[in-house]
Amino acid sequence: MPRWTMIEAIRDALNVMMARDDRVVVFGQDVGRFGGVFRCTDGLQGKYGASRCFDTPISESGIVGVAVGMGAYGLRPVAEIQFADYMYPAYDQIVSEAARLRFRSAGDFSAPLVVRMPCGGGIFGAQTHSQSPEALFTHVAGLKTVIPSNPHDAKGLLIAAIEDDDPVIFLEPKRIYNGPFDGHHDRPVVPWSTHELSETPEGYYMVPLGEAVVRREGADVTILAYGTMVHVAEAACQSVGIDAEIIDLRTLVPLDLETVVRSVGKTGRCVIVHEATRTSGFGAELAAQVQEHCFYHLETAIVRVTGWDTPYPHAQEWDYYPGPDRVGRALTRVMET
Amino acid sequence: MPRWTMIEAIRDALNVMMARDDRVVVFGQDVGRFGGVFRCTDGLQGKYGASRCFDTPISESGIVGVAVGMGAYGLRPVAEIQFADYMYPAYDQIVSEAARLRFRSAGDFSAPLVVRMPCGGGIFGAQTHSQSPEALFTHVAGLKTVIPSNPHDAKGLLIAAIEDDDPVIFLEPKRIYNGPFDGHHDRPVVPWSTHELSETPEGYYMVPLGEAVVRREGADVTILAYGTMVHVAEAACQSVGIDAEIIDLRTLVPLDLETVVRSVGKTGRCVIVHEATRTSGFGAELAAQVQEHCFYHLETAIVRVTGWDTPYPHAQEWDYYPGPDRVGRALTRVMET
Amino acid sequence: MTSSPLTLHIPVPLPCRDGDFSHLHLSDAGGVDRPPVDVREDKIRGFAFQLIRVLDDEGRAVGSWSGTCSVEQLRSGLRAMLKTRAYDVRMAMMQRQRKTSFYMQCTGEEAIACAFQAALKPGDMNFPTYRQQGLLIAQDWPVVDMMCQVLSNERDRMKGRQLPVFYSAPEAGFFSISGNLATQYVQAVGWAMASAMRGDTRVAAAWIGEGSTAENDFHAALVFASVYRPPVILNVVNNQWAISTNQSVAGGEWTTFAARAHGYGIPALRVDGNDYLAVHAAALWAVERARRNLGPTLIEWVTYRMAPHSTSDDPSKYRPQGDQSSWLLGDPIERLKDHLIAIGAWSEERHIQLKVELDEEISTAAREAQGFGTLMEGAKCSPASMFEDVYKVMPRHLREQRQESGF
Amino acid sequence: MTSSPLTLHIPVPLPCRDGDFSHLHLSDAGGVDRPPVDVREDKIRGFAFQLIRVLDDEGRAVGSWSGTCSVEQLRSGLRAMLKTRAYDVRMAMMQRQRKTSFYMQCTGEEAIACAFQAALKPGDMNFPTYRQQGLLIAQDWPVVDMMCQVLSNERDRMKGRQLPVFYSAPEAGFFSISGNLATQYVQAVGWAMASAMRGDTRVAAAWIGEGSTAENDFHAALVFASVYRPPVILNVVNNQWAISTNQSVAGGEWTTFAARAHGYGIPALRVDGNDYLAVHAAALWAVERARRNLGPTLIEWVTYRMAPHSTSDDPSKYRPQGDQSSWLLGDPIERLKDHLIAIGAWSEERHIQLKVELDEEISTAAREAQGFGTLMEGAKCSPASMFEDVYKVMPRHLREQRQESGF
Ligand SMILES: Cc1ncc(C[n+]2csc(CCOP(=O)(O)OP(=O)(O)O)c2C)c(N)n1
Ligand SMILES: Cc1ncc(C[n+]2csc(CCOP(=O)(O)OP(=O)(O)O)c2C)c(N)n1
Ligand SMILES: [Mg+2]
Ligand SMILES: [Mg+2]
Repeated sequence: MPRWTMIEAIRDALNVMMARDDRVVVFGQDVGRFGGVFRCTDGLQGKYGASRCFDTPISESGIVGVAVGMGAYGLRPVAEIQFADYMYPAYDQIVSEAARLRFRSAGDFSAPLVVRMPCGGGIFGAQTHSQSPEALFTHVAGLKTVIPSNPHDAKGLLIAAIEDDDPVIFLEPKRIYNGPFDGHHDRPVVPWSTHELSETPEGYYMVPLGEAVVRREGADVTILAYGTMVHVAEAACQSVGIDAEIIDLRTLVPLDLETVVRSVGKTGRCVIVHEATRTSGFGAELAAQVQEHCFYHLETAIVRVTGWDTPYPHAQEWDYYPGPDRVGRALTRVMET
Repeated sequence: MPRWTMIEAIRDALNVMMARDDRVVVFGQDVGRFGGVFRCTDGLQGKYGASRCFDTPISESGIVGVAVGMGAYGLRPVAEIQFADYMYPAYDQIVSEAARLRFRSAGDFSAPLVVRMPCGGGIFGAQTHSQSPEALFTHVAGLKTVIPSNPHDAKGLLIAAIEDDDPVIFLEPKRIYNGPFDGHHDRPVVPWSTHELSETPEGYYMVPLGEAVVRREGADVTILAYGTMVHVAEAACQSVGIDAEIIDLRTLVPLDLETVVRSVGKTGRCVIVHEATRTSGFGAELAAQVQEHCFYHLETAIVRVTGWDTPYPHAQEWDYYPGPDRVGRALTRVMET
Repeated sequence: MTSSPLTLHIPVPLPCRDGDFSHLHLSDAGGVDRPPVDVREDKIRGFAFQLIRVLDDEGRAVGSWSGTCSVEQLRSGLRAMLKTRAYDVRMAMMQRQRKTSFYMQCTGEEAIACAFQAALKPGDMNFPTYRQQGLLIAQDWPVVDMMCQVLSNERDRMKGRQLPVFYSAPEAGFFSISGNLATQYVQAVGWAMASAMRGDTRVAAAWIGEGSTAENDFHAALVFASVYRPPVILNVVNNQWAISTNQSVAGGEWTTFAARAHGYGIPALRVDGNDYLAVHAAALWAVERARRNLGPTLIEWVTYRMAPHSTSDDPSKYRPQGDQSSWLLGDPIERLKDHLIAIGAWSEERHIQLKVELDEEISTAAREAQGFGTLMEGAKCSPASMFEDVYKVMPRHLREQRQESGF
Repeated sequence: MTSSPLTLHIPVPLPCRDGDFSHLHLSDAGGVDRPPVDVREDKIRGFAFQLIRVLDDEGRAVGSWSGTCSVEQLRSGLRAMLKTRAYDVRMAMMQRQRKTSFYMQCTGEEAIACAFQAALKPGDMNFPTYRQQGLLIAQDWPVVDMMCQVLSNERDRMKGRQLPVFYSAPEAGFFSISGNLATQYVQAVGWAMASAMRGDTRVAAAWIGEGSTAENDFHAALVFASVYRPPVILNVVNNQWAISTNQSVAGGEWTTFAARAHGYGIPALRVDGNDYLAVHAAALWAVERARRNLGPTLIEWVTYRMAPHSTSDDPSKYRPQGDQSSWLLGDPIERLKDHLIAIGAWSEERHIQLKVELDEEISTAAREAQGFGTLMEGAKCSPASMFEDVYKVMPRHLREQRQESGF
């Protein structure tokens, strides 16, 4: 099996689906001729032609707006928002239109589209190239929200997202595009080729939406994480030597509650990690559901380790980032109570 | 003291502040000549002139965008979004600009603006005139989010919001504009004049942002609510005869955690009520914080009573609405465990 | 350079200005020539400041835009407009009788949707606002079906979910209406792009009110239409009012809405929207351009909103006295009727007879529709259906919530 | 009406088209007359398809737009442009040396910001993008201060929060830069509205790149400027590229960006942005209009992005061969230099000497700035400061988070 970076895996998912289904079209800012600022669409225009993969004007609302129209026509648009931080102009088309079209028309029309967007910090991108807006999507009925943590899942989940008949928000943690970054920003960069989850089957396969996976089995505490934070959680477990069970949620909505409840039922402790600001982040929803379903199993309060409730700063990036130290401290604290 | 409806109280807050401070300007769709579709700005253009209170083009992003510019200039803009459901086009200006201007410019510039918007259902407004998007604001660092439940607070909070130096989202539950609606839609309409909280002091006064209030003292269970749901919670307590303590949060961010924790510490039980869809609603944040701070006081899991995770329907409005029956059932259930 | 104090310009409703109608940029009937459909955009920029009209004051059809309709087509256009008006009257009455929550009429604007629809082919797709019921009625779409939607009853194909008048009818080329203004405008462009990408022959029509052209999606639509030249007709219905604000608050004080297209290199027409013949001719022209892969056309239809904005509205609170009475382009139904009479193809008697017939048809339909329930009483869609169609397949959390709801 | 299959038009970079530059709508120097500032918009619509130029190929200043600058002003303009370029070169180098994360140059576009600033008065407010460093440098704003921002060091007045080049300088009439494109455009309109509402005399200048005119806020800005006629200059810097996409992807294939203004009844100029004299004259004209309460003006500045988009970019991946070399409007610095030499007010020797002087000045400043730290090493703002300025007064939850952070 080839070993791929996340960028290569994403590109291959698009390639596989464009070859299988001529209704799949790919577009966004700089994605056509140039192949995307992160190179995720490199070569697709050359291979499938400019009306299957093309550059768009700098208008996120336009990008998603035309995608809704194309979806209603019967195509399978895969739109790229250059950075998740720039999705706000498209938020109305996502929330008021894509998410509700099937419901409001009682199934007459639907918008089977995928909106891909790089998210998260760790690249000195400051407030406008670092955000993790997943909670702004999970609150919206009608959307599915997906966030992979490795090349294998990225390809399989993206294929599943494109095949899905509902609008899917596909968040790509840009800090792990090129390697399984675990938050130790002061250590040498590790490439994906060294990680087993860069092994990516050729051709078509799916990682179904709505299924979490246990990345590390453990008995003491459950860590709920997704995206880059899965690797940070692994690094934290290693350094504090606590036998944590790490769940990679992969899909936030619909949530794989069974896997979560089973694990917390076993460990009795729960730490939630995400990079987004804390207040009303997706960690709040996880905490609410875990306490609801595991109340009598919990030994101690659920703890959230998150980005602070501030914009993402530039020079203080690593002070903002919920890295392995902070996660480790939380684990220790949770084990002490 | 005059007894006012919520509309009159809001109008008077604007009137008081426009008279006190000539930097206060009021604008939005249909707010000038006509006085607003809910009449909240009626008479202000006549009194203060068309460059203090005026109609805008139908562009929510423009409304908030020019408000940010006016705020940076030194004015105190109070913008109206006709329905909260229509705030999405303005979301980028709210989140990326108003909320972060002070931070990103290290205090060089700020956007002291108030964005008023009627929210909530109960008027057969269907999916586009019924939404409660508060959680989409509470997740955003730099914003304050306020939602009054009665004329007295509406006036005092709006004055505080206008005086505040940060951007404030001011949500107005439209179903209680004209009376303290408690969710019993099948009973005769009750006007505000019958309710003590319609007593609204004349002239200038403030209800400080960030302070919750105990609406009803009780020993058995704490109900956290805001806006219309405060009245629904009262009705529910009455009908099931449970001695609940009802907290009207009034400001969601910054949250008055002390009042919440004090109450749950006393009752050991907590029910959260809001009209917004459940997943990632503000109830999730409340649940997360309550379990974090009151873990050892909780006798049972925190329960959320909310709108369903669907768009707000038209004909089935009362089946969607978290009315006194549903709240009552939750109270009973929580008391049984 | 002086430095006297600046002042802010605040527009006032235009018709107030001493009977000055120059902002209407009127033209005589027949005064604007019909260019070939492959004309270059820069050759017809002047069209944005003129008004294509076919019917003159004597009810004659004049000029190069005339002659696109047979007498039979004109009579069926008249019928569609009359039926639309009868439908509106009836539905507004049912709202007053509290059989539903809300209604929106298109009184005075019937020619636009009815004649436009006549220029389309099956398979073409409209992306309408809430004031294009004429698109359905002109196709003889069953009014009982429309009424059931308005009444949110058990036969409502939208399952009671949508506000009244927010129809959806894919088979009739009528896209689901959104309550959020302007969002559908750019979707129409996307649909048209898809049609072109697939080598299809179908065209799309986007609809928007002049007030809503201020919204973001109007711009996004024009940008994408400008760049990719898809087969779309960009309709702007300028009925002078947007709830309480005059078109001057949308920018109409300084130029026309047709002129918006110029900044995008998109050809624009400006048409008397109360002239059925002009509407039909202009629509045909733009549809042919689209179908021949010549790209998008923007059309400003100049008309007047005779009714209140909706049943929740009271125009006497904001419309200047005499605004409506000084309106210059008349009533589209009267004008087509006069023309048909002038050419000897119609009579006052037949007109009255047709109205009676249509009122009867609408009444029968209304009785039938009410038999399936109204919003306030009788049958409606089950509450459990509220959990359906949020996703194609209901996920676990919605199944659990449905269970929790007890429905 | 034929029904052959439709196809979608996908634009390709324009300069590729067989050396066809017709889309540049060039005009001869002096070929466009200067109208009075109170001219009606409809009288100058043609200006959107011409190009205001003062400097001819021999370096002479010709036509009615010439003569707005004294020789002294021109020399200081040349100095500002040279200093801007020297600054850019140095900062890009510092980024390559990993002293910061990122940098953006304005190479080739210096005339626009430098000459525009010279047309403003103290108190006026620019709402810039990331490519208007010239606005600061032309005012002799301390480059050490700018460098400290780029280096995110302890003297960075933005406290290390912003990406490099996202300056803010209220005292210099320079609004805080946002990373979100176009958002500031409508804010400038709001600021100008406020100025007019207060009877002030200050004007605002909005800045945007041609690619970003596709964004929503561009439209919102024009709509509000159209309706309320505030004192704002709406600048569109058309440097032909938006990261990897040519201006054709923003709609520039079919019309000019100046023409966008027509649909809003806003007068527009189209100006050779590489001609310092033309920029100054056009800016003065628009600023005077604004100051005299005559309302907004949109100006398209035609220029060329000679540098990569940013230090993260590699134009060889997308720019067609010969694109840059076939650019017709030259280098603004060379052109002003040639003019000054032609009128006997400058020489090659003085030019070289000035460049050396400025390089030296920039080097000294760079050393000083680095003394306060760089992003990767040395002093920087305390992490605790991250919790400040989120709100005016730090609320409880942020105080607690700061405590939790241990900073
Ligand atoms: C995004 C959004 N903002 C505001 C509204 C409220 N609203 C409904 S109709 C309307 C006026 C629209 O006027 P116009 O576009 O001229 O259409 P007309 O009603 O005249 O047909 C407004 C402001 C809305 N539905 N959506
Ligand atoms: C809302 C938003 N979308 C996308 C981007 C990413 N982006 C940054 S610069 C740029 C190109 C802008 O081009 P143009 O407006 O022509 O300005 P120029 O860089 O040429 O000066 C893009 C797409 C962004 N910063 N903000
Ligand atoms: Mg209108
Ligand atoms: Mg550019």
